[in-house]
Amino acid sequence: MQEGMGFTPQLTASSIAQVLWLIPAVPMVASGVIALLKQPRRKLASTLAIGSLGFSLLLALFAFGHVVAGWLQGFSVRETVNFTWMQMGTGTVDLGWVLDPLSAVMLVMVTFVGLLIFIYSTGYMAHDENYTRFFCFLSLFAGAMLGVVISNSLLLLFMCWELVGLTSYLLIGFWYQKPSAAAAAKKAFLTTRVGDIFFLLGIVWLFAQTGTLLFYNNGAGSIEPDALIGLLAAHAGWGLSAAGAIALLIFAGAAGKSGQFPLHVWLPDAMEGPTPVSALIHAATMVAAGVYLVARVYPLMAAGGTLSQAGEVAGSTTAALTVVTWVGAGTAVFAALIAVAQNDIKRILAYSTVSQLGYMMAGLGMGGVAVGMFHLITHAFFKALLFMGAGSVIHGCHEEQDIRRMGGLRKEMPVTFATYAIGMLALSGFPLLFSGFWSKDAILESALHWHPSSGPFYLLAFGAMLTAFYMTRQVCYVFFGKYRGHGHAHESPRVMTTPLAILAFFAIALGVLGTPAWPWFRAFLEGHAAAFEMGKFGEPEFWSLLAISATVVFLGLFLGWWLYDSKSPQAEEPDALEKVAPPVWGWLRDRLYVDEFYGVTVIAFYAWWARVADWLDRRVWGGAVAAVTGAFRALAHFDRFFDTQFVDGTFDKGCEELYSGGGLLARVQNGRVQTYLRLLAVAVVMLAAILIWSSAR
Amino acid sequence: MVSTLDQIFVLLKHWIVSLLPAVLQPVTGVVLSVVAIICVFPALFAISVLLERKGLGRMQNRIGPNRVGPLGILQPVADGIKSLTKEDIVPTNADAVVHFMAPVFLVVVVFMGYAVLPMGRNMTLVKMDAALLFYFAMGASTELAVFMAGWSSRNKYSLLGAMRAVAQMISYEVPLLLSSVSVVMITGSLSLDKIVEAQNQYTWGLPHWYIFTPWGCAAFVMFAIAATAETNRSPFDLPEGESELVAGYFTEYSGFKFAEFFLGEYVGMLSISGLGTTLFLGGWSAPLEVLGFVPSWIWFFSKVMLSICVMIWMRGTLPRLRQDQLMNFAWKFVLPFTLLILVDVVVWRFMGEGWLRWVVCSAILLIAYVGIGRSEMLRKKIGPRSYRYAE
Amino acid sequence: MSIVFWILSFLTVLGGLAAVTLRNTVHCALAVAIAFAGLALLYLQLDAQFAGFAQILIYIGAVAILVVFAILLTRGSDTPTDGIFSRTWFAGTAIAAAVFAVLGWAVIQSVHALPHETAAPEVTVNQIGNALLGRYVLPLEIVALLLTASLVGAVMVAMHEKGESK
Amino acid sequence: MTALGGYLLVAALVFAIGLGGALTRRNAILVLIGIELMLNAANLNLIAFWRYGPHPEALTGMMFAVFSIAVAAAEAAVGLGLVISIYRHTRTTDLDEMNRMKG
Repeated sequence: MQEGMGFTPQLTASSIAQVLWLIPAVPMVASGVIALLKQPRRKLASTLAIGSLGFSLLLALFAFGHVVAGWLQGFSVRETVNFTWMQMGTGTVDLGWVLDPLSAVMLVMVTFVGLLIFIYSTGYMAHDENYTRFFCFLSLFAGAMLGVVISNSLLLLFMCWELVGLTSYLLIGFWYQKPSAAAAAKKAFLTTRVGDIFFLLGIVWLFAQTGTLLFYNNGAGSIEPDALIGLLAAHAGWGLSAAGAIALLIFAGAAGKSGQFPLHVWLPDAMEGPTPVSALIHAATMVAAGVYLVARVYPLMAAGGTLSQAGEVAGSTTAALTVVTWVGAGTAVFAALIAVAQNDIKRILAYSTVSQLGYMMAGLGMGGVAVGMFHLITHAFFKALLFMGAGSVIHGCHEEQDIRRMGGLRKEMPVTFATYAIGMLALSGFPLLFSGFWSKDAILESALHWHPSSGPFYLLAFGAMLTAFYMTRQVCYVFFGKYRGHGHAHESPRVMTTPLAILAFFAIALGVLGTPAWPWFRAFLEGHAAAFEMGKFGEPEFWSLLAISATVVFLGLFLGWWLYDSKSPQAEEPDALEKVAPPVWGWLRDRLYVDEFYGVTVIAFYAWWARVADWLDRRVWGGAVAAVTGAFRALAHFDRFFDTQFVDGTFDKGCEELYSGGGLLARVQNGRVQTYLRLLAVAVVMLAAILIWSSAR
Repeated sequence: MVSTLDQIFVLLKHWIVSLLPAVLQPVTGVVLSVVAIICVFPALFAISVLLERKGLGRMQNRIGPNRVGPLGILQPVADGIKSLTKEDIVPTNADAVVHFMAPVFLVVVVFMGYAVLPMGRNMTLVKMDAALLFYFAMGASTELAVFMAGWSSRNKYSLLGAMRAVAQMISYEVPLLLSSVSVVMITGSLSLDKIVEAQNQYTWGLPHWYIFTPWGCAAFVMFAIAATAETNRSPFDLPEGESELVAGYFTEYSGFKFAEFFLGEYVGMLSISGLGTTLFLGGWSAPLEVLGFVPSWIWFFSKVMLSICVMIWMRGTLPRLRQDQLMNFAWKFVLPFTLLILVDVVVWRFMGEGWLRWVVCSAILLIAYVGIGRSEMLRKKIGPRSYRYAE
Repeated sequence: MSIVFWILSFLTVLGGLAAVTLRNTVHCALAVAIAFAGLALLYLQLDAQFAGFAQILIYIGAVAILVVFAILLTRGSDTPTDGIFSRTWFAGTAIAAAVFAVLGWAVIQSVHALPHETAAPEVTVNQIGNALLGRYVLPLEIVALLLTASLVGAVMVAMHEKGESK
Repeated sequence: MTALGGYLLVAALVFAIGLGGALTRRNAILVLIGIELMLNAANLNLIAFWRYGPHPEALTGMMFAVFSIAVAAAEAAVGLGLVISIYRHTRTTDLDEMNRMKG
C-alpha cells in the first residue's frame, strides 16, 4: 500500500454487494429446475442454463463496475456481507460473501468464459441424449464455482469447493457407460479428496486458533492482521508458526484441486469427460480454484514475512510461499516434459494446463497475488480457447482424439485453425503480441528477482521452452501436412466457432492490462493508481527479460517446427523425438510412471490392507460368530427334542379344546348384521340400566 | 329519502294491522304479507308466461298467442280457466297419495322461498339471520317433490325425467351454493337484507353491486348457469325434453295439478331470479344514485323481470344439451370454476383497496377460464355439440 | 310444553313409525323425509336455526334423495312379495321396546333434576361461523377430510368396474 | 314435566323406532334409514341439552349436532354405496341372505 491508499472496508455494503449472493444462486436454482425437466425439453434446458448464467454475468459486470468505480475514486472496495449460520455453544459459525477486486475479476472471468462454453456446448452436445442432465450439471457447477469465488468464509468456500468437486466428478463421468470415464471420475474424486482432507484440517485448525472462519470482518477476520499476529505467535513445531502450517495445509487442498505435482494425476484422466467440460472445469475455472484459494488466503501465506498485504516482491518470503513456489515450478517443468510425448490432443492440453497452473502457483509464490492471478485470467481465456478448439477439431474428425490420425485440417477448418493458432501462440508466450506473453513474462520477472534461489527461474524458463515446443508439435500434427484420419473432416457449426473467435480476441487483447508499461491489473488488485509510463519499455531490465523469454520461446518454436514440420509423419512410424532419444521418449510417453508409482505404493497398500481386513472378517470375527451359531443350534436341537416329547401333547389338547369352544362361539357369528346389532343393543341397554339403577339408589 | 311511495306497501300493511285488536296484530301482519306474495307472484307468473310465449314466437318468426283478447294478452287467463276446468286424470296404478302430494309440496316449498327475499326497503317477510341457508334448504326440498311426481305416476318417462331432473338439480345445486357463498364471504352475513344493504352504496353515483367486481361478475355468470339448470330451463331442460321423454316428470299430470307444476316452475324461476338479483344485482337498490327517488320495489321487480326476459331469450337461442354434456359441464367446468372464484374472493378481500386487486383478480379468473375451457375443449368433453344417431 | 311442540313431535314420531313399518320402500323413504322435517322444525323450536336449516338442507335435500336413488338402483321400489320383516323381527321389536323403556325410565328418573325454562340464547350465524373457524376449527377440518374421503369412497364402491357392463 | 324432558322423551322414542327399524327390516336400505333416525334422535338430544343447558352461548351442543349431521351425511353416502355394490354382486338387498361372513 505504497500510495497510502489501503483497503477501506465499507461498514455498510452497497446494494450490489447485498445481492451478490444472487450470482451463484441463480445458476444453482436453474440447475435445480433443469433437473426436474423431462429429457425431451432440451431447448428449454439449455435456454435456462444459458439465461441464468447470462444473468449472473450481468450482475458480475455490475459488481466489477462498482469495484472499478470505487478504485477510480481512489480507494479499493472491499465490501463484506456476513451472517451467522449456526450458534455452537459460545462460538458462532459465520458465513458471508465479499466483493473486492480479486473476487470481482474472478466473477467476471468465470461467468464470461462459462457463458461462452455453455453456448459452445449447445453445439457440441447437440446429439447427446442426456443433454438436459448435462446442462443441469453444468449450471450446478457454475453456481458452485461462483460460490467459491464470492465466499468470504473459509467454511462456505469449502462447501462450494466440495460441490465443485462433486460436479467435476459427475461431469467427468458424464459418459459413465465408458468404463474409462467412470474410472477417471472416481480417480479425480478420490485424488482431490486427499488434498481436501488437509484443507479441512487447515480449516479446523484455523477455526481453533482464531475462532472465526471469515476472511474479512472489519478487522476481526481470520486473515486480517490482528488474527495473523496471533497465528504467528502460536508455534506448530518444525520451526513453523501456526500460520505457516495452516497455510501449508490449505495449499495442499489447493494443490489437489489444481493438480499440482504430487496430486496432478487425476487431471489428465479427467479428459474423459465431454470437451466443453474439460474446457470449463479442467482448464478455465475449477483448476483455477486452487490458485484462487491461495490468492484469497495470500495474507495468511505471506504472514511471517514482512506483513506486506499485497505481497510486493519485497524479498520477504515465508515457508509457505517457498513451498508454493517450488511445487509450482517443479510441476510446471514436470508436466511440460510429459506433455511433449503425448499423442492424445486433449491429454497434451491437460498436461499443459497442469504446467501452466504450476506457473500460476510459482507466480503467486514469488510475485504475489497480482502476478499469479493475471496469468490465471489470461490462461483461462486462451486455454478455454484451446480446449474448445480441440473440441471442434475432435468434432470435425468424427470423435478422433489421436493427433497422429489428424493433420492438414488447416484447410478443412480455417476458423478453428486461426483461433487455435492464436491460442497456441498465446500459450507459448509469443512475444509482445499475446496476453500469454505478458502474464508469463511477469512471472519470469518476479522469478528473476526472487532472491532465495534462482532455481525456479531456470525451471520456468525451461518450462516455457518446452511449452512452445509441444504446442508447436501439436499444431504441426493437427493442422499441417495431409489428413490422415478416416472419413472427411468438416468445419464445426457457427455456434461452436463464434465463442472461439470471441475467446481468441480476448486471448490477444487481455495482454494490454498487464504490460509493464501500464500494469493496470496489478494496480487494480493491489489498490493503487495505475501509473502509465511508456518509459518502462525503455528500461534495460525489460529488454533483457524480453530477450531471454523471446529466445526461449523461439527456441521452442523452432525446435518444434524443425522436428515436426509440414511433411508430417505417418501415424504408424515412430515419433520424430523418439527417433532422437528412444529411452527418454519412452519415459515421457508413460508419464514418468507416476501413476504406476502410485499403483505400486498407495493403491497396493490399500489393496493389502483390504485383504487383511477381509481375512480378519472371515477368520477372526467370522469364527467367533460361527462358534456362537453352533452353540445356539445345539440348544435348538435340544429344544426340539424336548418339545416333541413333552410339550406338544398338552399343547395340542389345549388347542382342540379351544377349537371346539370356537365352534360354539362361531354359531353366534352367523354373518347376519342384525344379529350383531341386536347383541350390541342388548349390551348397551343392560349397561345403561345398570348405570341408572346404581345411580338411582 | 325514504319516501312514502317507497314504503307505501309497508305503510298500508301497518294501517290495516292497526285497525285490528292487538291480539291478532302479529298474526295478521304475517298473513297479510303472505297473501300479498301469493297474489303478486302468480300474477307475475301469468305475465312472464305471456312474455315467454310471445317472445319465443318473435324469436321463431311466429306471432305467438294472438287470439284471446287484444294481442292475445288474455292468453294466461284462458290457460288458467282451461286448466281449472280440465279433467284431472290419475293413472290407475299410480301411487295416488304421492301423486297428489307432489305438486302441492312443490308449490308450497317454492313459495316458502319468498319468505326471505327482500322485495324492497323493509319489505322482507321474515328478517332471518340465516336467510340464505333457509332459501337453499327450501330449494333443496323441491327435488324431493320432483322425485315424488316422477316416481308416483308409474310411467317410465316420468321416472326417467324425474331421475334426470333430480340428478341435474343435485349437481347444479353445488355451484349455485358456492357462487352465493362468494357473496356471503364478502358481506360476512347470510342475511339477504344485510347483503342488499352492503350493495346499496354509491361511489361517483355508481352502485356497489357485486356484479361490478371481477369475482362478482364471474360468480353471477356461474349463478345464472346453475340457476337455469336448477329450474330445468333450456338449455338444461332435459328433464322435460319432449323429444326424448314426453314431458318429463309431469307427463302423467293434467288439469290443475299440471297447472301447479307449471306455476311451480315459473314461480321458482321468479324466486331464483329474485335471489340472483338480491345477491349480485343489488336487490332493490337503484342502479344510479340519482335514480334513488324511484321506489325500491320497482327496482326489484324490474330487475327480476329483466332476468326472466334473459332466461326466455336463452331458451329461444340455445339448443338443448345432452345428458353427459350436462354432467361434465357441471362437474368439470362450473364446479372447479366456482371453487376458483372463492379463492379469488379471498384474494380480493385481503388485497385491500386499489386498482391492483382489480387487475389481479380479473387476471386469475381470465387465465383460469381460458385454461379450463381450452383443456376441456381439447378433451372434447364439453366441446362443440356432436350429433350422433341414437343406437 | 307448547302445543306446537306436541304437533311437531307427533309428526316426527309418526314419520319415523311409517318409515320403519310401511311396505313400500319408497314410501318409507318419503316418510323418513317427513320425520327429518319434523326434527328440523323441532330444532327450530329449540332456537337452533342454523342446525335446523342444515338439517333440512342435508337430510331432505341430500340424504333422502340419496336413499331414494339407492332404492331405485337396487330395484327396491317394487313392493316385496314375501315378508318385509326379518325372521327375528320379534326379538328386534322387543329389544327396541326395552331400549325405549330404559331411556324413558332414565328421563323420568332424572326429570326433577333437569333444568327448567331458560331464556332463548341469542345465536347469530356470525357467532357460529366464528366458533367453527375458531374453537372448532380442528373438528371442522377433520369433518371436511372425512367428507372428502367418504365421497371418494362412495364413488369407488358404487362405481361400475371396468369390465362390468352397465 | 319440563320442556327438556319432553324433548328427551321424543328423542328416546325416535331412537327406539330407529333401532326397531334397524333390527327388524330386511331391506338393507331401510336398516340404514333406521340408523339415520337413531342419529337424528341423538342430535335432538344434543340440541335440547344445548338449549336448556347451563352455557348455551358456548355453542358446544349445537356444534356437536352440526358435526354429527355432516358425519351422518358421509355415513349415508358410504353405506348406500356399499348396499348398491353388494346388490350388484348378489342381486339382493335382503339382509337375511347376506350371511357370507358366517363364522
